Amino acid sequence: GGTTKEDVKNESTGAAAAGGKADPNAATKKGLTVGFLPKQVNNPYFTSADKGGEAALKELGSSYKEVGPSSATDTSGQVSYVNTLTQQQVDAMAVSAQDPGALCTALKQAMSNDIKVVTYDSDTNPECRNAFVSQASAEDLGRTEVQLLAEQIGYKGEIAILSAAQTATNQNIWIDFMKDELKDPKYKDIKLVKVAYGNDDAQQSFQQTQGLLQEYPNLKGIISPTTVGIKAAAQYLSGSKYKGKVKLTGLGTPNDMRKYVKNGTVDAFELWDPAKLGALAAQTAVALVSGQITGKEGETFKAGGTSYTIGKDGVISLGKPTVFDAKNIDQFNF
Amino acid sequence: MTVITPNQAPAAEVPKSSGTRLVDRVFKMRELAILVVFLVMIAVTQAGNSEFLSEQGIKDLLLNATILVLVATGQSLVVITRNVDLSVGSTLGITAFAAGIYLQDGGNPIVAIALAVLLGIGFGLLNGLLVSLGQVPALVVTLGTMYIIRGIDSIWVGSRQITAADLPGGFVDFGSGGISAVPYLALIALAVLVATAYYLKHFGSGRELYALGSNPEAARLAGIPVRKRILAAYTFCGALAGLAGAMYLARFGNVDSGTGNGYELTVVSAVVVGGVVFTGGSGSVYGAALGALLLTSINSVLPALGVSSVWVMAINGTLLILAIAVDRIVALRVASALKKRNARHA
Amino acid sequence: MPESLSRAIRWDTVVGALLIVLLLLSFSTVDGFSNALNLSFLIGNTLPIALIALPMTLLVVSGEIDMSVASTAGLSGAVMGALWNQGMTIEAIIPICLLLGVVCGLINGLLVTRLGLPSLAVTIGTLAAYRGIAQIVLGSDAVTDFPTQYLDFAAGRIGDTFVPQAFLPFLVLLAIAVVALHATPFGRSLFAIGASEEAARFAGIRVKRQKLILFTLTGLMASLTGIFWALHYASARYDNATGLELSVIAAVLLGGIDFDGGKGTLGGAIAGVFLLGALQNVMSLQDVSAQSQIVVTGVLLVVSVLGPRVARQISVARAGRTAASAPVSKAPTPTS
Amino acid sequence: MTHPSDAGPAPVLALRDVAKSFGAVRALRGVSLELFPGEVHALAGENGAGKSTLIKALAGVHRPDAGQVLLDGEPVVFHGPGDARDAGIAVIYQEPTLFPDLSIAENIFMGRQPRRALGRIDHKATHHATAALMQRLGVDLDPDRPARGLSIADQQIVEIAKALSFDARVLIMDEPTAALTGSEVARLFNVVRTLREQGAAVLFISHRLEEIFEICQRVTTLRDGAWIASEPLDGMTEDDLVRRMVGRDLDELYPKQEVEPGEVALSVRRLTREGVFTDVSFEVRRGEIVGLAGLVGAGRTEVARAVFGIDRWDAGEVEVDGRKLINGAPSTAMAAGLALVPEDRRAQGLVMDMSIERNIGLTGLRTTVKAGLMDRGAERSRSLDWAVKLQVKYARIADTVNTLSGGNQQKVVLAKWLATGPKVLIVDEPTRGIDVGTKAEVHRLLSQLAADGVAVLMISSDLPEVLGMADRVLVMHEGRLTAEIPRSDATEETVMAAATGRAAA
Ligand SMILES: Nc1ncnc2c1ncn2[C@@H]1O[C@H](COP(=O)(O)OP(=O)(O)OP(=O)(O)O)[C@@H](O)[C@H]1O
Ligand SMILES: Nc1ncnc2c1ncn2[C@@H]1O[C@H](COP(=O)(O)OP(=O)(O)OP(=O)(O)O)[C@@H](O)[C@H]1O
Ligand SMILES: [Mg+2]
Ligand SMILES: [Mg+2]
Repeated sequence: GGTTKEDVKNESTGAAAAGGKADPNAATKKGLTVGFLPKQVNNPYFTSADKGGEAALKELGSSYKEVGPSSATDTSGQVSYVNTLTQQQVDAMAVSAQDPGALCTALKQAMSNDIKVVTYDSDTNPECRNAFVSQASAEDLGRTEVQLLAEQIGYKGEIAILSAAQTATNQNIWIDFMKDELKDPKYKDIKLVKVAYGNDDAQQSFQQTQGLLQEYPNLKGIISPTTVGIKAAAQYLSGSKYKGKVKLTGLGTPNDMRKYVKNGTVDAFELWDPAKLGALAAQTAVALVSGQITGKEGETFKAGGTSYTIGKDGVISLGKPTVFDAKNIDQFNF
Repeated sequence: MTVITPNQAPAAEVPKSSGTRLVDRVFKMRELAILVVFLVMIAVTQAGNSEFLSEQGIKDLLLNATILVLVATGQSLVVITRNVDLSVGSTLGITAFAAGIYLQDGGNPIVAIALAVLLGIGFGLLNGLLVSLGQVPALVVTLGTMYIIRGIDSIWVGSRQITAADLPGGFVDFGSGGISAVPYLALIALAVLVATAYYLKHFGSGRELYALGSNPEAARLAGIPVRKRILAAYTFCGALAGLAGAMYLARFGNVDSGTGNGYELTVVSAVVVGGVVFTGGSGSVYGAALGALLLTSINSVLPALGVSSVWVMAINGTLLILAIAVDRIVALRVASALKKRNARHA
Repeated sequence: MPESLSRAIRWDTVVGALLIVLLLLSFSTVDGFSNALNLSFLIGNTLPIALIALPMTLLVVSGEIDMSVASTAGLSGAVMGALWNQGMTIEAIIPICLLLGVVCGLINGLLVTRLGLPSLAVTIGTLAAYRGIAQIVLGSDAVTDFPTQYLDFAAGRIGDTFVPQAFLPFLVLLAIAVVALHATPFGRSLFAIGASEEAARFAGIRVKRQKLILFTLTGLMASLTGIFWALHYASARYDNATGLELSVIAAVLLGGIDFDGGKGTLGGAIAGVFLLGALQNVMSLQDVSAQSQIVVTGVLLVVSVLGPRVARQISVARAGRTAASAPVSKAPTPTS
Repeated sequence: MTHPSDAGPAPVLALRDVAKSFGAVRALRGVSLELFPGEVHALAGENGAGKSTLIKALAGVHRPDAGQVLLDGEPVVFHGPGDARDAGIAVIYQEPTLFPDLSIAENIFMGRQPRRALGRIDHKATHHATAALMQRLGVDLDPDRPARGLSIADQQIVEIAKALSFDARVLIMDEPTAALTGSEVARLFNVVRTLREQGAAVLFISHRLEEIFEICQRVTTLRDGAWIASEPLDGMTEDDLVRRMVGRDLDELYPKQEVEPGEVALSVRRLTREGVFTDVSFEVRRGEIVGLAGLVGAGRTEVARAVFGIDRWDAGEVEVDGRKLINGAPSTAMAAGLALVPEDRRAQGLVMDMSIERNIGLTGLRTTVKAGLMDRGAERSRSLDWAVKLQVKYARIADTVNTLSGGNQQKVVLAKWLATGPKVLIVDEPTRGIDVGTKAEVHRLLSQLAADGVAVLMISSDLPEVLGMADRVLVMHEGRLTAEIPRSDATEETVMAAATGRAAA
C-alpha cells in the first residue's frame, strides 16, 4: 500500500487561496516595496514589462526592485530568488514563473510571511499566488493568430507552428486554442501539418524553420507564438528564396520585426504592450497589499484609470492584443 | 623555374610497399570515419526528402556549419596543445554584440569585423596568459573566464539587443548571400580552415603545437618556446571566436546578452567527434571541421526527415556517441592490423 | 618552509577557511542571512550540487569526468513524473528511478571502459541523449502533485531549526564518501588510477572495474538527486536540473580537485560547493545582480587555481633562497 | 689536482663551483668540470650523486644557484634548453623525452626541420635525413612510424639519433646505454668514437663501468653532490673508480648462491600472442634464477606482460604454484603470488606524483587493511621497512617519487614488489640505471630471495648480469624461445649466438 496519484488527488481537494475580506475603498498604501522576478533578467521583453512596473510604482509612491536569474531555464535560480525576496521582506512580489509547480513551495512560504504574490505573463498553480495578471486572454491570442495567418494565405494551404520549448505553458495553451479555431469550417482548406519547437533559441528556431520548409515544400504559412521564434524565422525567410512566399505571423515586438515588415517578409503580427502588463502587475500588487482586493473572483479595482475585474481563479486580463503591420508599426517603440 | 614535370617523383625513392602505405594512410585518417557517417546521413536524408539537397538546402547546410567550423578550428589548435578553451561561446557573444553596436552607430562593416576579431584576440590573450604564464589547468581557467566574459557581456548588454534592422543592409545580405549554393561565409570559413591546416602541417611552429601537446616536458627540453606557442594558440582561438561572432551577427542579424551561451559544449563536441584527442598532440582541423559539419547537419537532417523535435535531442546524443565509438573501433582495428603486420623482426 | 605550514596552506583548507570566514562575516553583517529560514534555503538549494559533487569528486580524482549527471537527474525526474501519472505508487517509483540511474551510469562506464572512449566525449553525448529521452518520456508535462509527506521531507526543515530534513541523509552519504575516498583501499586505488592509470594497472589494480563502479555510482547519485530535485521543487519536468553539471564542476574545481586526476580531497570539494552556494545567497541578499554573480564565480575559479600556484612559487622561492645561502661545505680533497 | 688545462686545448664547456638545491636537497655543491674537444669524459657516481642534475645545469634546464657555466672560457647563462642547443650542445637525457604522437623523423628534427621556400618544412628531406641516421646507427626503424609504442630501447635509439643529428660540438649522454644490448652499444660507441675523432667533446654517464673504461679518457666522480675527483682513466682500475664513487670497497657484484631448485613455481605452456611472440614454453622452479636474454625487440617484455596479465594472450596457459592464471587479470596473478617489476619505471612502475610510502603501499592495498579500511600504520611501517631494506635515498618517506634520482626510483619499484612477498618474481631490467653499489645489493637480494625459495625470472639486456646471476638462461629471438642454456654452458658466445638466431635451438 503505497501512495499513488489517486490518493493525493483525494486528499487535496479544496484549499484554494487567500482568506480575509476585501475593502474596495481602502486607501492605497505608499512606501511599499514590490520585487519583480521575471523569468530571466536582461530579456528585452521582461525588461520592458518590468520598466512598466517600475513607472507604475513610482506613480503610486512605492519603490521597485528587480531580481532574477540570467537564464530562462534556471528554475532553481528562480526559486532561490523567491527566497531572497522573502528574506528581504518586500511587501509584494510580481513573478513570472518558469515552472508552474517548482516555485510553489517557496511562494507559499512567502505568502505565509505576509508577502503578497502576483504572477504575470506566466502563471503558477493558482493556490501559490494571490492573483495572476494575464497578458491577454489565451483564447484571444490563439484564435487571432490563426485569423491573421488565414487572411494572409487566402484561407488555403498547409501551415505550421514554430513554438518555444515543448514545456512552455503559455504557448501550449495558445496552441490548443489555435487548433480549436482551425476546426471552424471556414478553415477547411487549411491544414496544420506540424508543431515544431525552437526552444526560444535563435539558432535552433532557425534550423527548425529550415526543416519545416524542407519537409513541407508546399508550406504556405508559419505561426510563431514566441518573440524569439518569430524573429529567427523572419531572419531565415528574409535571407532565403521563401521570402514573401511563405507567410509568417505570431507574437513579436515591433522593434524586432520592423525590418521584416518593411522588407516584405512579414505582413502582420501581434502582441500586447509588455509595459502595460508590468504596470498592471504592479498596480495589482499594491492593491493587494492595501487590502483593496484579496484575489477572489468578482472583486474589482481601479488601475491607471481603467477598472479591472478579477476573473475565475484570480486571473486579471490585460485586454486584447495589438496587431502591427506596415501602416502602424512606426508608432511603437518597444 | 615554374616548369614542373608531372609525376617526376623517382619511383625508386618510394619505399617498397607504397600500396599498403597508401592504404595505411587512408585508414589512419580518422576523419574518414566521420566523412562516411556524414555522407551516409546526407544520402539517407536525400532519399527521404528530395528537397534536402536543393540549392537552398545545400546553402543552409553550409551556412549552419560555418560558424561552428570557425570556432572548432580555433578550438582544435588549443586542444592539440593539451589545453581547452571553454570561453569561446562567451567570446562569440560579446564580440558579436560589440560589432553590432558599432554597426548600429553607422560603422563600416569591415571595421566591425576587425573590431570583433581584435576583441576576440584580446580575450584569447587573456586566456593564453593565464594558462601559459600562470601554468594553471586550462579547464578551470577558461571555465572561469567563460563565466567572467559572460557576466561582463550581460552587464554591458543588459536588455539591449541588436536586430537586423539596426544593421546595414549590405552586411546582413552578405550574411545570407553567396555564389549559387555556396555562401560567402562558408567560403571565408573554408579559407581559414585550409590555411590553418596548411600551417599546422608545413610550418615549424605548427608542428611544435603538436609536439608540446604530445609531451610538454619533452617540448621544453627540445627548446620549444612552450609558453609562446600556447599563447599563440589561444590568441588564434580567440581571434576565430571573434570572427565567428561577426559572422553570427551577419547570419542571424540578432544578438542579445544570451548569444553564445552554452556554445562551448557544442564546440567541444565537434572537436571531439572530429577526432582531435583531448590529451593533446593529435588530430587535425579538417577532422574538427567535419565534426562541426556533422553535428550541425544532424540538426538539419532530423527536421527535414520530419522527425518530431521531441526526438531530436536524444538522436543527437546517440549519434554523437555512435560517431566517436565507430571512429574508435575503426582505429582499434587498424591499429591491431598494423601491429600484426609491423611486428618487428629485426 | 616547515612541512606543517606548507600543508596548512593547501588549497582545500584555504577553501574551508574561506567558507568559515564568509559565514562569520555574513552572520554579523548581512541582514536576513542568519535566520533559520534563510539558512535552510541556502542548504536546501545547494544540496543537489553537493549530492552530485560526492561521486563527481571520486570520478575526477580517478581522472574521469561525467558531464551527463544533470541529464541523468532530469531523466530520473521525468520518469518519476511519467510513472506517477500512470498511477504507480511513489514507493515503487523511487527504486525504479534509482535503478534507471544505475543503468545510465553503467552505460557511461561501459562506453568508457570497454571501448576506451574519452569520458568527456562520451558523457557530452549521453548528456544530450539522456535529456532527449527525458523529453520523449515526459514531453511537455510538468508533474507537481506528489504526495505531501515526500514534498515536505524534500523541502521542509527539522522543526524550526535551520537544518533541512534532507540534510541529515546527506551527511550520512558524505561520511560514507569521505571514508570511501580517503580511508579505503578503493579510494587509494582511485588516486593511483588518476595519477597514472598504467602504473595502477601494473600494480594489479582493476582499473576498468573501479571506473565502472564509479560511473555507476555517479549515475545512482545523479538519479537520487533528480528525485530529490523533483520533490524539493515539487515539479518533475524533462528539463529539470539543466546545466547543473557546470555548477558541480565549478564547485568541485574550486575545492581544489585537480582535473588531471590523482589529487584533491572530498572535504575541499564540499567546502567549494557550499562556498559557492553561500556566496550566491549572500550576494542575492545584498542585491548583487545575477550577472555580477556570474563574474564573481568566474573570478573565484581563476583565483582558485592561480592562488595556490602563486603561493607555491613564493614558498619555493623562499626555500630556495635559504638553501642557497647555506654555506657550501668544502669539497673533499681528491684522492689522487 | 691534475688538470692538463694549462697545456692541451682549452675546454669547450666547463662548470666552475656550481651548486644546485631542490628545496632542502642539495643535489650539487661546488662541482667543477671541464670538457675538452676530442675527448670522451665520464661522469661517475652513485644513484642520486647529482649526475643528471649536473647535466641539466650544463644544458640550461636548471639554473645553478651558485657558480658558473663557461662556454669557450666565457661565462654564459643559458635561459633554457634552447640556448644550450644553439650553443652547440646536444643532450640525451636519462629518461627518453619523445613526442609519442609524432613520427620518429619529426621527433628527431623537431624545431630544426629542413626548410623549403617561405619557411615551410621539407618533409621529404626530413624523412631521408632520418633514414640516414638510422642507417648510421644500424637500426631498422621506419622514420614515419609514430613514437608511441616504441620499446624503451628503441626510444633510446631515437634519442641518440636526435643528439647525433645536431652535429654538436658537445654531446652529453645521460645513461644512453641503460636500455641497450651489446650490439647496439657497440654501434653507439663506434659513432661516438667517430665524433670524438672529429673533435667533439663528449660527456658520458653509465653505471656499467666496463663501458666507461672502453670509451672514455677522463672521469669525474661525484659523491652526494660533491666533486670528488677529475682524472685520466689510464691506469685506473674498476676498483679504484668504485672506491671514489662509493667511498669504500665493494662487495662481489654477482653474489650468486648455489641453490637446489625446488618444485615448479611458474609454468608457461605454449603461450602465444599473435604477432608478438609464439609458442613460448618454460618453467621456473623455486629457488631458481632464470635469465631471459635476447636482442632488443625479441619479445621478452611482451612475454612477461602477458604472463602477469597486463596483455591478453591468444593461446596457451600459465600456472603459478599449480594455480592456472586467468587471461588478462593482474590482480589474480598477484593473488597467486606473482610479481612483475616492469621495465619502464616511470610509466609502469611508479605513480610519479605519489609519495614513496604510497607507491610501495600500492601493492599492499589488500593486506594493509583493517575492517575494510586502510591501516595507515601498517602501510607506513611496511613501506618504511622496505625502503630502508633497499637503502632508498630519500629525504622524507612522504616525498613524491619524482624527486628521487633514477636509481632510487628503481629501488622503490623493487621495494614495492618485494613487499608483496611473491612466490614468483619477474624482474624486467631490474638494474637498469642502478649504480654498481646498489646493483650488487639488488643481486644479493635476488640471490637471497631465490635462496628463500622464490622463483625468479630475470629479463636483462646486461649480459654479464644474466651470466653472473642465472641458473639457466632462456634466449628469445624474434618472438620465439630459441635456446635454453644451463649455467655451466652459458657464455657470451652461446647466448649471443642463440639471440641472433645463428644457433639451432
Ligand atoms: N626536481 C627535483 N626536485 C627535488 N629533488 C631533486 C630533483 N631532481 C633531482 N633531485 C634530487 O637531487 C639529487 C641528485 O639527483 P640526480 O638525478 O642528479 O642523481 P643522479 O646522479 O643522476 O642519479 P642516477 O644515477 O640515479 O640517475 C637526488 O637526491 C634527487 O633526489
Ligand atoms: N615498429 C613497431 N611497430 C609496432 N610495435 C612495435 C614496433 N617495434 C616494436 N614494437 C613492439 O615492441 C615489441 C618488442 O618489445 P621489446 O622491444 O620491449 O622486446 P624485449 O625483448 O622486451 O626488448 P627489451 O626488453 O630489450 O626492450 C614488439 O613485439 C612490438 O610489440
Ligand atoms: Mg641520473
Ligand atoms: Mg623489454
